[in-house]
Amino acid sequence: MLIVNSPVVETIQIHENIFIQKILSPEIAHNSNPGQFLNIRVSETANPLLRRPFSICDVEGDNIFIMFNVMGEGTKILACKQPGSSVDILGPLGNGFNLDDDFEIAVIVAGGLGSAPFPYLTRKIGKSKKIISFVGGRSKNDLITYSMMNFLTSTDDGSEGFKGNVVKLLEENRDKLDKEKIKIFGCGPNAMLKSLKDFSIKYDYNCEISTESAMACGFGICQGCPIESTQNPDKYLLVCKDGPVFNVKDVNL
Amino acid sequence: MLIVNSPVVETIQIHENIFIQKILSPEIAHNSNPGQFLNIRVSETANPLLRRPFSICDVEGDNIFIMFNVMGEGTKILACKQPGSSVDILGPLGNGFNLDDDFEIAVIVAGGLGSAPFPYLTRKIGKSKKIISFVGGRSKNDLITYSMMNFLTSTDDGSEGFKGNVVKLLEENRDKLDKEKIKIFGCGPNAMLKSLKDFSIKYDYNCEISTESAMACGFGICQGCPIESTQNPDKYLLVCKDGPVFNVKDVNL
Amino acid sequence: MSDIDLSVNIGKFKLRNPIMLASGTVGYGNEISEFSDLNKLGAIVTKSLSLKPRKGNPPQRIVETPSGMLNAIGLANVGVDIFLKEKIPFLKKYDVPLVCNIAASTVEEYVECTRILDSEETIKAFEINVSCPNVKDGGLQFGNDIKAVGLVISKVRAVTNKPLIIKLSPNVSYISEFAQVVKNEGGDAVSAINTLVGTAFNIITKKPKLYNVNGGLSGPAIKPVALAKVLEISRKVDIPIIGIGGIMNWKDVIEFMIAGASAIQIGTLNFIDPTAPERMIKELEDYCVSNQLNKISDLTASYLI
Amino acid sequence: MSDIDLSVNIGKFKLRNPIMLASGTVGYGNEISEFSDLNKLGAIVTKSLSLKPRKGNPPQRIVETPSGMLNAIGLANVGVDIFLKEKIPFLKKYDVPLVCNIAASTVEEYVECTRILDSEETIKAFEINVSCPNVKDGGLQFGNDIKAVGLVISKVRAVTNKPLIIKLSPNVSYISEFAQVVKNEGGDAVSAINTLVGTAFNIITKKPKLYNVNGGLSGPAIKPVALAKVLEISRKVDIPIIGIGGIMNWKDVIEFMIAGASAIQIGTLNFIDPTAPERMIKELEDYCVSNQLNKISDLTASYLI
Ligand SMILES: Cc1cc2nc3c(=O)[nH]c(=O)nc-3n(C[C@H](O)[C@H](O)[C@H](O)COP(=O)(O)OP(=O)(O)OC[C@H]3O[C@@H](n4cnc5c(N)ncnc54)[C@H](O)[C@@H]3O)c2cc1C
Ligand SMILES: Cc1cc2nc3c(=O)[nH]c(=O)nc-3n(C[C@H](O)[C@H](O)[C@H](O)COP(=O)(O)OP(=O)(O)OC[C@H]3O[C@@H](n4cnc5c(N)ncnc54)[C@H](O)[C@@H]3O)c2cc1C
Ligand SMILES: Cc1cc2nc3c(=O)[nH]c(=O)nc-3n(C[C@H](O)[C@H](O)[C@H](O)COP(=O)(O)O)c2cc1C
Ligand SMILES: Cc1cc2nc3c(=O)[nH]c(=O)nc-3n(C[C@H](O)[C@H](O)[C@H](O)COP(=O)(O)O)c2cc1C
Ligand code: FES
Ligand code: FES
Repeated sequence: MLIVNSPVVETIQIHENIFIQKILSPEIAHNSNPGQFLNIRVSETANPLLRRPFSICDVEGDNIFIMFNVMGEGTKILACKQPGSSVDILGPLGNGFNLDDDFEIAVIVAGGLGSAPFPYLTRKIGKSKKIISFVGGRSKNDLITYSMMNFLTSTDDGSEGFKGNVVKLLEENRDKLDKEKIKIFGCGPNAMLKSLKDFSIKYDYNCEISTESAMACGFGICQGCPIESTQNPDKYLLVCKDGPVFNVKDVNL
Repeated sequence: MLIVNSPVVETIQIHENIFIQKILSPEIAHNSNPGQFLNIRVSETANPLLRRPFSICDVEGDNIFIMFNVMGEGTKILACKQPGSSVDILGPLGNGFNLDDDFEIAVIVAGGLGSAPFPYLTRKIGKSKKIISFVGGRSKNDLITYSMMNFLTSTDDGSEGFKGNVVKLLEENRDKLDKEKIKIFGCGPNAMLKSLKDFSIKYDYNCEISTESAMACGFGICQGCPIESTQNPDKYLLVCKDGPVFNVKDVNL
Repeated sequence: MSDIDLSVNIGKFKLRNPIMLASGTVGYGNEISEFSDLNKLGAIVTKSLSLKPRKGNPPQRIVETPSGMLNAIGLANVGVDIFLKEKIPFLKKYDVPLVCNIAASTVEEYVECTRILDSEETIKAFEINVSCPNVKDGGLQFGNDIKAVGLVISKVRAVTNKPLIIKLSPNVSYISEFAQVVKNEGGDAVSAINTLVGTAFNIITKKPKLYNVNGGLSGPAIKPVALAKVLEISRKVDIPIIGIGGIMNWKDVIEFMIAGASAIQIGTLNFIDPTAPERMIKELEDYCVSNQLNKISDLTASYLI
Repeated sequence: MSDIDLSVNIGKFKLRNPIMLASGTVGYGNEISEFSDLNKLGAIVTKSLSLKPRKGNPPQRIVETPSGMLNAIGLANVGVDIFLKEKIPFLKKYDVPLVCNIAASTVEEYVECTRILDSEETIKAFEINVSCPNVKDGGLQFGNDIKAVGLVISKVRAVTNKPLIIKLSPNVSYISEFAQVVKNEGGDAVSAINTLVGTAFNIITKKPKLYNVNGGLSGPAIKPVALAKVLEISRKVDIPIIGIGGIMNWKDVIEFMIAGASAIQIGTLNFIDPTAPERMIKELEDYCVSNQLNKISDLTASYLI
């Protein structure tokens, strides 16, 4: 965990409302894993007050990338940052995806902006394993396949790819998924994670998901980000510290 | 009184901490007088919340100019505004200097940033009357003579010009000031305005000063900017609406 | 023409829409009329009026704080007589309900002010300010004394049949207890909230920044507190509520209505953007259209808890 | 080495400097130790501890507001036993005064917690939280009931000789009345303030954003209110005050001390910049040097009113 003021290298708009920001931050770049996140202070003023959490989207040499959509004030300020300005980064935070499990094929399942952590995961896995990606969105314009490899798409309105949600698409392609060899990596809206969980449990797949929560600190001191544990109902897990990546079996969504 | 979102044309640093900002705002440029001010919203967020008042420093065609030093958050944001960004202006506000009085020589007395309204006054008077300016500052670096004509300077530490305050400098030059023909225009810190008032009353000069006050609205609805009236002790005058320019005899400083 | 119904009832007081301008943030209406068409607004509330003119506090009266401001104006106002003579004529020209806000140091003064103003038909309702934190010589600290508040209401109620709104102080343990007293004594509605007591120091001079030492905190900083007070009243007392505190845009208006408000007042925002109130009316209409809401008043207390 | 004296006394509780970390904003110290050298700090206050572990409220627990945040954690904590077993060993390694904050639903639980913790010598003082607004099943609403607060203090006082600090609620009419009770019942100091009650609604779902409905407002938004409460206590009651509320930098620390605080606590800022507390100590020293102030404690209640 570090706090570093890091220069913005460039901010690129890749979709209507979606930006990729490249930030020079060697210390963080060299010490992070796919699935971890950063808590970014976008302004020194009292408003917006809190840092904003973003998945590490990719790492390339000394640079890190984040991918975000403009939701409110924080992301609006971020989207306006041009080379010459900087962001204050706290990170890397949380636990990333576990790549040490015994699997041969990585199955990526992303809904909407849930694509954010996967360029880095894809890069880390590299040629060591096969990757199949399933990318879903409400409609054609919401499909984010930035840096994804070997992907199939689905849209709720059928404007591109399979018509239906991304977990349905996954189910349609279950013949490609040999239970013994694959591991599923999921990220997306809560409803999608829920059906991904049902799917993985139903067919007994090894599956990790990246979760979200409102956060104040991002590193375990505020208790602001509880998530129900399946192991111990007397105690919440913390998304920021125990997650954001969990095995689907460990959390109640 | 208008509210106009106006593009910043350029922001120039003229001294260590002092900036001139050129803003394209035809409606305001064509309807303002020297001594009036603008109330500027520097950001759309809730912090800084209130507008910031600035004298109209100059007007040139469709452009207005403000001169400011970086005091706190508001002026810091303002100083960073580059061409392409804009400011939200409420103005022109208040009563400017009265140029219809019977005088032949305009005597400008400015302390520190009190120089702000005088480029415009100087321009408006133009060749119609003679102008003598007295400009004071704590030290050489605080002397602001931007667009001033025919000026003498003073510094508290003697690093440039007369050593002493600007009202002392004025007194030193009283032989140049023919009571019947001159009108004094003063702006600067409260202590300076006080001694300028004493000076003008002592020698019975016609003198107008531009005053300051903490403000919320700038146009008379908050009652936040009282100044003691000499005429009517039962009621405050409002700096924003009844001023900011007052005849020195009308207000208690 | 859309057939959205923006009108709201605050008890027997009917407004064409829920947007009111708050006391002390519009003077007596003339300056703001340059920016907003008064005829479109729900209502205007005057600066607090007292029996005699009040000079108010010496400067400094205003301090900015994070997402808020402190004011200690000290109820500077022209007094009821000059108000009737010099300010009413301007307001008569408009077709906007006028609410007279009254502040006083004694029960008798409240009654006397109300009595004098009651016969002026331009005045459509009274808002009794029992909650101004910024007057040193203010006799009783009415706002925090539940018996005094009850007494003021019953006495004022006796001299007017116009809608009687009581503006409550947030600086108490349980604001709903005060709202209950308003109901018991025959008040028609409550306004919540007035400003929070706050202060600020100049760390160089060690003096308070405000001459009055304490001031009233307003602006977006207090919105969460104001919403909680409105909700508290709404859940405990059956009385119409006018929501006030930090409203900056139409979304905030909706939020206050959901939390229990029948109408709302805009305060500090008038200083920053006096064109906002009129614009918000249009935005509320758009909201209703896109949410297929025919009557905006259906939002009041629509919280799902 | 400068010979500036940054030490302060909170009654009999002596700190090397006035910078304390506030309850609920540092967990039990381990995470923050990666950013600030705990040994440099004035003191650390634990998350509120209860007799049994508490799970806390379901999500959502956090909402950002203008220059502030609402939290409704619901006193999630490990309970006194696990605290002693699992958390104290880490804290023992540091030479920083540890203050145990205690929250309970009954007088007996307060006493029992204090009794259990009292024998642990790493714990240098107690802070009794009678003011948490975020627990639904919390039995008494102690913070707003002056008799209950008095009772808690006298009973807890009877079982410990360590410095006893009472953390007061700002959600009352007159906080100084509570401070007076603390003094009367033998408490050593007060902490002011805990969070303000606030709420926020999701205007699409019409549900409160927080599962608990209400939350506690903290951060710079509340600083003016906190300063006014500290000043009120300072002017009315002769008891040491720990100032809390929206402190973001060393200037805010000075402002709280001028207003009456002997020490201060940093809360929300820890989430945003956990390196700030350590840095502030240096900045306070610089302030003293450039203002020729030998003892920072001379600032306490140095207001000129
Ligand atoms: C672990 C984690 C990783 C994330 N990764 C990404 C990412 O890679 N790309 C991306 O675009 N977004 C990501 N998000 C969501 C992102 O943090 C929010 O979109 C962002 O904070 C919105 O800020 P804002 O000021 O623009 O919006 P506002 O709506 O103004 O935010 C207000 C408050 O709500 C919180 N908030 C709002 N939406 C969310 C959300 N979905 N999750 C958590 N908190 C929220 C903010 O932190 C802030 O405190 C992530 C969230 C978490 C918890
Ligand atoms: C009529 C008038 C004309 C002015 N003209 C100029 C000018 O031409 N150039 C210039 O540099 N400054 C001028 N000022 C002062 C200028 O408004 C302040 O320097 C500026 O508001 C500081 O804002 P900030 O956010 O940078 O500082 P902050 O200190 O963060 O400001 C905080 C608050 O205090 C108020 N404030 C701070 N200083 C002053 C002050 N001296 N007078 C009034 N309010 C203050 C601000 O409006 C704001 O609400 C003028 C003030 C008035 C009233
Ligand atoms: C400068 C100023 C003056 C005010 N004067 C009065 C007043 O005279 N009477 C009154 O009842 N409320 C007065 N108020 C309180 C407002 O009407 C309103 O209750 C409060 O500001 C909260 O709303 P806001 O956050 O939208 O400003 C005043 C507020 C401000 C900022
Ligand atoms: C997330 C969070 C959790 C808190 N938990 C506690 C707590 O357990 N006990 C307590 O006495 N105060 C608690 N507080 C209140 C703080 O200690 C402090 O009084 C308050 O936040 C005001 O200070 P600040 O504005 O600097 O944050 C909590 C505050 C926050 C923001
Ligand atoms: S965000 Fe603070 S503990 Fe998780
Ligand atoms: S600044 Fe509002 S009345 Fe003058």
